[in-house]
Amino acid sequence: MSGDGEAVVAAVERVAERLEAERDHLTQLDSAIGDADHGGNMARGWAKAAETARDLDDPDPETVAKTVGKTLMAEVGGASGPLFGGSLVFAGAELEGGITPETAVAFAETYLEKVEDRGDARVGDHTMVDALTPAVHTFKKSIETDERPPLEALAKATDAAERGVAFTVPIRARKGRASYLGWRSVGHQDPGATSTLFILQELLRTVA
Amino acid sequence: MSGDGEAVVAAVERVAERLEAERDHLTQLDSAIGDADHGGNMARGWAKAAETARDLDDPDPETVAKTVGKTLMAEVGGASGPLFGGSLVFAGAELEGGITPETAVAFAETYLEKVEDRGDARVGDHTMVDALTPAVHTFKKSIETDERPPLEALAKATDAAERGVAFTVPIRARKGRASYLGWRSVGHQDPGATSTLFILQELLRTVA
Amino acid sequence: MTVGLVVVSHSERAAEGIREVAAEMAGDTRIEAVGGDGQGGIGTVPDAIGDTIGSADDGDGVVVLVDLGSAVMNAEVAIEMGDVDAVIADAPVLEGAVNAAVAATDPNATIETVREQAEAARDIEKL
Amino acid sequence: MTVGLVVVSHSERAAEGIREVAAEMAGDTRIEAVGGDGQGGIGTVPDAIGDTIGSADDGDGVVVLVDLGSAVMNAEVAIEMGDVDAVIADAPVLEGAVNAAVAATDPNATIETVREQAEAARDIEKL
Ligand SMILES: Nc1ncnc2c1ncn2[C@@H]1O[C@H](COP(=O)(O)OP(=O)(O)O)[C@@H](O)[C@H]1O
Ligand SMILES: Nc1ncnc2c1ncn2[C@@H]1O[C@H](COP(=O)(O)OP(=O)(O)O)[C@@H](O)[C@H]1O
Ligand SMILES: [Mg+2]
Ligand SMILES: [Mg+2]
Ligand SMILES: [Mg+2]
Ligand SMILES: [Mg+2]
Repeated sequence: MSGDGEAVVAAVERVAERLEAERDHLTQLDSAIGDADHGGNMARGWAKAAETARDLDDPDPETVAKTVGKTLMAEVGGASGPLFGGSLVFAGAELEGGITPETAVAFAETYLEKVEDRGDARVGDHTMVDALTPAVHTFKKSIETDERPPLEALAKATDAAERGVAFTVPIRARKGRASYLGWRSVGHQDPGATSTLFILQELLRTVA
Repeated sequence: MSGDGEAVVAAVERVAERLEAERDHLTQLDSAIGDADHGGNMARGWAKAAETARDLDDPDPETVAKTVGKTLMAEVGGASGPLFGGSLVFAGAELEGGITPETAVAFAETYLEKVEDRGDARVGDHTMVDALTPAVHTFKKSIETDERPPLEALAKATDAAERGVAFTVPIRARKGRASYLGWRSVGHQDPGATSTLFILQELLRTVA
Repeated sequence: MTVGLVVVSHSERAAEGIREVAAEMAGDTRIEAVGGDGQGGIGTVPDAIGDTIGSADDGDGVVVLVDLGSAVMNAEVAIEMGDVDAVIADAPVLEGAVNAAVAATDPNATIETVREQAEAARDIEKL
Repeated sequence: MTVGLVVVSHSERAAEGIREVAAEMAGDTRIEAVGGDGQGGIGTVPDAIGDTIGSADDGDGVVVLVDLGSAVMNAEVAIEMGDVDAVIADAPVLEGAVNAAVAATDPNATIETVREQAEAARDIEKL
């Protein structure tokens, strides 16, 4: 269990590094249809989250998730703060008994629900929900119906998120700043969906 | 204008040929999450539609669209009959003044709306709406905002539909027969989204 | 004058059987059945549904009971294309047809009261 | 092994038609239909229901869908008298049969999961 907690801290560190590396890329995406701060928001927030997580003494996964979530809420700003951070705090409670295939599914579902509720967004609105929905559906199905091992389920979920990111390009935004652009949002990849994919890719690399 | 009508008839013939060629493929997709008749439904319906359209005397685009739609309603059966056929009859009225970039956009938007209304489906429900939405959004944006020529707009719309088809794979079905499968629908490509893509590809080939 | 009923199913046999069951409770109410793809197979066809709605109508309108997804859509198309005052009940097809048959025997029945009773069939507890 | 299904209706035609509709979604699932009073009329007979439950059973039990009141009671009698592990779903008969047919194709299906899915058919919104 404390091993699990350390693995989660390691994952957070990888995510922080990746988002730092993608800072310009994400900002560029956000500059096309938003306010050009998504790269900075995410890189800064996750750097701080990694720092805070590293300082935890013998942490369990729930504590790490909640700590990271709270830090993101405090540091990220913008829409991503409450969406990534608040949902993580909330879903973190599902990891109370450690990380098992069952708690991982519960965590994923709760996280998605919270993002949907908080942002009042649904799949097809050109937001991070478009990456999350296929990822969470595929993860849940792979574990519960197909009884695949968690690593394989996470790999499939990550592939699924990629299709979701691609799907944001040709559709019109109905939530978030991009929705102000109306039809001009069509043809642009959503920054938050993209950073969601990067996070999943790093989680996958940590456990693989 | 009567030239346009003939071009539409030619497009319908191409679509019919393509759907005949894809009969087994579509049926295979429908057998995984439905009742294994989508290939037959579409091939039969469009063959009959092509026949009826060929028999029209000096037709205009509106007449061709409505005739094809009515034939599909009568011949296709299943959910696709009212969805493809009924929407075509309804949207066909937008072509009253012939085919121009403006009427084509109106046609596309009306068609999508009608499919959504009739099936009570929205993007992300794992239906043909997932292919149509990105195609229609992209077409409209390319014409109206980017002022691209219709051919280029249609090519982009077709690419967009392809992403929509891919997006159906990792998500759970909420409408149509596939929705009865619940989580087991995850991991399967939607037949109606796929046939929608084939139709767009043939429209594109006809005008290209 | 009475409200008419139409039972639409993907299976012609199911539609006719359901009509039989409902007819037991129907007094003089006109109940018509329609179903199948017109070629002996499973499906529904808007034209056939439209014709059947026409024969069930007696001037007071028609309540339509349907089984699955595409029957709903084809019934909608039929109603839009026709000129009968008809509504679809959001109800289980057999249980709704039985309830509707009973409701239609009320001399004050309207398509709204009949539809309402059909929809109440949702809540029937069988056990 | 799979869970079997039995459709019981007062009308033999309805039972068979409902089986046709459900069979479209049923893969290899065994679905049997039984109905009527045994003399071409409307009704249900416990013995016939019992025999049909017997033929639908494959060792994993049977879920029974029923239409109206007396079909329920006759199915209960048939189950009590037989030795098949069978349960009645408290569900609309056609919609429940379709849901159950799909549920039974799940390799992990049990009579409980199939019954549950059948009963969820109550909440299907058609419009
Ligand atoms: N209402 C919402 N629901 C879900 N996601 C949203 C919503 N609003 C914005 N987002 C996501 O947040 C991303 C933008 O994040 P960011 O740039 O950090 O915040 P802001 O838009 O406030 O500057 C979008 O790309 C989108 O994925
Ligand atoms: N309610 C709906 N809204 C939109 N599309 C739907 C709906 N129901 C079904 N479809 C589409 O129809 C396709 C199935 O068509 P088809 O197999 O011909 O009809 P059926 O499902 O009646 O056998 C699905 O793959 C899906 O794309
Ligand atoms: Mg921003
Ligand atoms: Mg901002
Ligand atoms: Mg089908
Ligand atoms: Mg069908």
